[in-house]
Amino acid sequence: GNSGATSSSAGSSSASTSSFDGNFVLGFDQDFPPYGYVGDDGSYTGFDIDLAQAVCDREGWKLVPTPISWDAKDTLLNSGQITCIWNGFTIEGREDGYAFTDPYMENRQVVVVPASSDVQQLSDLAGKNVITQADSAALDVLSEGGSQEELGKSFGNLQTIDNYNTAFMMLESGQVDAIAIDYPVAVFNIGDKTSEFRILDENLNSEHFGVGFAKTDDGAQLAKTVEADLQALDSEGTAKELCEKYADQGVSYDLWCLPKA
Amino acid sequence: MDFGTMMGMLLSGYRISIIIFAVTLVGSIPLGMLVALGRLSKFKPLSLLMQLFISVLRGTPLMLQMFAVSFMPYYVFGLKTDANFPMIAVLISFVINYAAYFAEIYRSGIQSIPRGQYEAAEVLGYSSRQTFQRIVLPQVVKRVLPAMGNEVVTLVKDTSLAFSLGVLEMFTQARAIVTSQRTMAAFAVAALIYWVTCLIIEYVMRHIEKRLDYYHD
Amino acid sequence: MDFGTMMGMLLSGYRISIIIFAVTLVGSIPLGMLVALGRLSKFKPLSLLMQLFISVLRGTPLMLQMFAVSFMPYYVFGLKTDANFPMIAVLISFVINYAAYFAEIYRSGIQSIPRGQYEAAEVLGYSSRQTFQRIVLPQVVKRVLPAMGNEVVTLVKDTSLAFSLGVLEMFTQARAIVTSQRTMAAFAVAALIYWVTCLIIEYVMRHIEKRLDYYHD
Amino acid sequence: MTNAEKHDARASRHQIPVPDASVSQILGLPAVYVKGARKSFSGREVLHDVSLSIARGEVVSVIGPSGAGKSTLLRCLTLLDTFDAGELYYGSLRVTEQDENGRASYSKDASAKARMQFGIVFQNYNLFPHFTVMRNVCDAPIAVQGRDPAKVEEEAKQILERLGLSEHAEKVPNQLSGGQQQRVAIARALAMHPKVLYFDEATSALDPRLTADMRRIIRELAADGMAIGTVTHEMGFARDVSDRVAFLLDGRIVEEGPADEVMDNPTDARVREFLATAED
Amino acid sequence: MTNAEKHDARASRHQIPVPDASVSQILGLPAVYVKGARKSFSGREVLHDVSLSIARGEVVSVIGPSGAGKSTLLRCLTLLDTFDAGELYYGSLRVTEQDENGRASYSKDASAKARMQFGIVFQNYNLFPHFTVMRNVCDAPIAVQGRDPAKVEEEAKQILERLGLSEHAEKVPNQLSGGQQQRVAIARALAMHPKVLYFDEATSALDPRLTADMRRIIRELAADGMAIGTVTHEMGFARDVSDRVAFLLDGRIVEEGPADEVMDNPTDARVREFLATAED
Ligand SMILES: Nc1ncnc2c1ncn2[C@@H]1O[C@H](COP(=O)(O)OP(=O)(O)OP(=O)(O)O)[C@@H](O)[C@H]1O
Ligand SMILES: Nc1ncnc2c1ncn2[C@@H]1O[C@H](COP(=O)(O)OP(=O)(O)OP(=O)(O)O)[C@@H](O)[C@H]1O
Ligand SMILES: [Mg+2]
Ligand SMILES: [Mg+2]
Repeated sequence: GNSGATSSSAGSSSASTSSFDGNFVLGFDQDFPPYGYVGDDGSYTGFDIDLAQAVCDREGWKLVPTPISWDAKDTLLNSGQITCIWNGFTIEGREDGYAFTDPYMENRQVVVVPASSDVQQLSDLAGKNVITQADSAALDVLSEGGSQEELGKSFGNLQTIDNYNTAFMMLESGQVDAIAIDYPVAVFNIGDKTSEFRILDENLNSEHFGVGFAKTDDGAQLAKTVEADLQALDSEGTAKELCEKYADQGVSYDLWCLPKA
Repeated sequence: MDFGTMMGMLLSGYRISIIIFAVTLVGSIPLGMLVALGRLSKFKPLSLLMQLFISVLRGTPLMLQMFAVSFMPYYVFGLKTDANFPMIAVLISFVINYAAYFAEIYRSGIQSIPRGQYEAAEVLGYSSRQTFQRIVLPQVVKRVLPAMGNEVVTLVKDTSLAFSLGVLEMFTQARAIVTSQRTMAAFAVAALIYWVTCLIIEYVMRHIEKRLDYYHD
Repeated sequence: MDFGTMMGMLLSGYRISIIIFAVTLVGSIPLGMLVALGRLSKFKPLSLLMQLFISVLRGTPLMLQMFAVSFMPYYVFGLKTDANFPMIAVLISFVINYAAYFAEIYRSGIQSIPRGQYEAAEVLGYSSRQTFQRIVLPQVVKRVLPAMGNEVVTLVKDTSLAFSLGVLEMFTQARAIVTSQRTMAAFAVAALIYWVTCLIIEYVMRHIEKRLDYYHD
Repeated sequence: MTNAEKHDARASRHQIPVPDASVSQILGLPAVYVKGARKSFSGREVLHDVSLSIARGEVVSVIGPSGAGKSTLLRCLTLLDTFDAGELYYGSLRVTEQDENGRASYSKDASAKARMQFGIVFQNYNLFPHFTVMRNVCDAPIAVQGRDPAKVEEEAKQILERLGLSEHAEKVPNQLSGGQQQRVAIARALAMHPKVLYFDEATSALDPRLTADMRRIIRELAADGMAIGTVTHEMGFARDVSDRVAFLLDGRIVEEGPADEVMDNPTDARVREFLATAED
Repeated sequence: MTNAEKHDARASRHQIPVPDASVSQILGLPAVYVKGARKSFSGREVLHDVSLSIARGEVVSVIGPSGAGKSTLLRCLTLLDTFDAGELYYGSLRVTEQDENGRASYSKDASAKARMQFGIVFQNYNLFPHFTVMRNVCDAPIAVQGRDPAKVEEEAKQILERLGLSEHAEKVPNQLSGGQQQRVAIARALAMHPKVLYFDEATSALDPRLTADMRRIIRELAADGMAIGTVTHEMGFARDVSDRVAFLLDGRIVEEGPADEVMDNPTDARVREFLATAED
């Protein structure tokens, strides 16, 4: 990399590195609404994808949203097949592995139970079967070394699944008692079935989303560029607009946390 | 994560994989034979039913079959199921699915027994059942062994599909380690464990093949 | 999402699935035969090598084989690969993997041809190559057809593994729709498409079986 | 047609008692009796109106040129194939019924009962390749007839001894020579104590000494009351072993009678011609 | 040992010129010649020091009781199995070399050359089930010998005609009767123009007329200079068709000589006994 990469302030210059050719390949898990998923028209949509589109518009990049297999995300990033992971991507616990932007969004992990459940607060979960997505932030929080390790240990069983859709079916049919999940994802999946599911008032934790790039000089430089663009989008009000667009899916501008430029 | 922890996780998953593997074999090997016999039955409706069974179970993804088994009781019959049910659903789905594959292999084996064998048995007065058990089956075993080998080896790895219902077998453990540790090492170890398992299977198969080598036709 | 959009997505994924399916068959059917012949070769090193090849490729998950093929150029040779490479890696992995399975089926078929056929050919002076092409192979085709049916039908569904390298085949499309639409409808449609595909395969297989029914031994 | 007349004349020389339900309990019925049998393969009739019977204690050989339909007749008699038309009796047991179209129909029950009455030694033996010689011989008597295993084995040993197979009792068929395999097939059939025993090419793999043995064994079995039917192309053997010979030509029995009579003085010109070439 | 002496005496009556590299171009060598051949199956020797030759134009039959080793000898002569020890020549072509342990070793090249010189009709035919009769006969001459397809087919038609198979040319083997299948096997071998033709049980599935035809055909082939080796248990056929007969007993040739001589006046007591049972 070179030292002239502090172009973050202007927000109009593109990264001038050899490996980045202006195709902004955004790796995401398409099973992760509302951040990235398949819209009703069949094209990729979601809060993070719209946000990335706005960044690319500013930079004159071409956005290439690329669904990836979560197993391959690091390999893809390191080998340059994707430019970044931008997908409700939790920073906490991953600081060492990626070149992150500053956190732009606060997120919280919550617990969903059936409306009729006798579980009212986190402590009621003792001895219950709780499920969460494999390699999710919620899982990190509840397992060894996480901030809710003790709670996790009190569960009867902490299971994982590859897809929250299945988790909700399991919850509905009685195979699990609760789901630990990102708040917006919970809202999305509950949809209009608010009479059947209930989100506990008590949060598991709060954490932050960032955009993850490869931990290289190029990656760090791109992270700075994107970070500056996000700040610009915030100041022009685009960020707020997008939050409102996805408000019914649990996104809220209250959670926007990127420090102003 | 140190190597010991990793191996601990993988082996705990391996235990589940092996249970699925073993139960599937024990269940589907005989069930497949019944399906094959139904398929070859001269009673047309039974034969067609079995043909449909085989076609649907081979023709649709095992993962979806697992979903169907797991969620049918609740969504179709309104019955609540419990935390043990996913594993049961996995086992039921695997047994039924593999029975369909095995049935096709058995069918080809049964059909490959020379007509003369059936004729000799018929004239000697063996009932169909006796002909099958004493004359046909032992010879079929020898003939289908290699094709069975393929399916059994596939089964070892198909156990990873159990994760779709939240059952944590070895591959899912490996995947969890890979994503959290950001290296493919756990996958490599898992692959090795799979391979060793398959080597054992191959060894057993070869051993049976040799034992049946005392005759040829 | 309306039904048309969903079908559009599924069918675009189906196109990819079919490409993987077709390329795999076209590549692995002959390659598997070469592997089987190597496996049966009297030249021990070749035979052992092919045995190892078959064992490793059957014994480890196809997904990991795809990872290996896909990331090898970069991680081992430092070569950057481009956006088309994942599909190429998928195709290479599938062809090699299925060749191993087919090889085992061929082997059993070749070994089941009665010794008398080889002896007659030997005395008539056929070269090994001619014996194979004119006498053995046509009879093997008839014998392995049912076992091949199992593998071909498995292949249709295995195309879903291509997603591990980001190749969007039908099943991944279905999963994405299921996630965003919160209903299993897309899975049901995908299952139906798979099943119809398998029905077509079964039909073709039965047709070939019938054509080969002009003789029996 | 002259040939048909001659045939009829010849047949009447050996009038067969026609079985009848009302006399089904009477002894002296032929052990097997077929009348007016027809059989076609894909439209081509290979058996035309064939009638034949074998009495208890009688040895009957069907001879005739290749492709005449001998094996087909035998397959139908052993219920491995079905006559298209005709009546088939085993003793008093009626195996075929005539349906409304004049075609033969077989009842499961009668077929099963009939099968307990006959045995056959196949031309290509059809031994069970996965059983030892001993097991090939003993399995059916034990499993099908429910006889005492120890006694069956004892008897099997005697049969094998008699057929010169004692030292091969624990081999599997593919370790045996052709003649040895054929003798195992004979042993297997004998162990079932059949009332009628058929041979398809009784001696095709036997050397002269074993052929002589076979002739002796067949005569002994007949003397004990067994009915024996053989299909053979060895005229010498047919003449020596048979009480009666039926000459099958293009799916018709064109000549039938005592072995010496038919073979020394055939009335049918084609039979004469056939036997002449066989002797020169 | 008296038997061995007798055997030697008999053999010397028909002195065979021992092939030798220096005279390999000289005509008059036997078409096939084997000396001192041995063969064991899992430790049990089933051929002990067997020597035999067949000259061009000569018909030689190997006879003997079941299990004597006739098929084994034939398998080794046709290179389907290997002698453990002994020398094997086809004309001037030496097929086996003796290795340092006195065991026979086969070179690939010589074996391949030898195979072009002989044909065999297998006891169980081994027809190619997926080929029609015509293709069974024509495939090898076209594919192996590279002959002109049209001419081969023309010739095949004649051979089939001669063997009475014309109407079956387009059938596949499993649609044929036993005798028909055997004749197809004969046609297949003849189409290759072998110098030596072997038959394992030449007539096992043939009726007397076809047996007579077979005898005539074999004699004609021999008259054209072909060497014919047969293994048979039909003494009549052996005597009629053969110039010379070798009697194999327990893996030894105990008697050998002109057919009439051996069969009418066997010197070996066991042969006498064997032939006696065959005749009574
Ligand atoms: N499955 C079949 N399909 C068509 N034709 C057949 C079939 N089986 C037999 N045939 C024909 O029926 C005729 C009678 O055959 P069969 O086997 O009864 O003759 P055979 O008298 O036993 O002759 P051989 O002495 O050669 O064994 C033959 O012309 C034969 O080709
Ligand atoms: N593969 C084998 N393994 C063991 N023993 C064998 C094998 N093949 C043949 N034998 C034995 O070798 C001996 C000679 O067998 P062979 O088949 O040569 O006899 P044959 O003279 O052809 O008899 P036949 O007239 O009955 O065909 C027999 O005792 C037989 O049991
Ligand atoms: Mg016949
Ligand atoms: Mg033999």
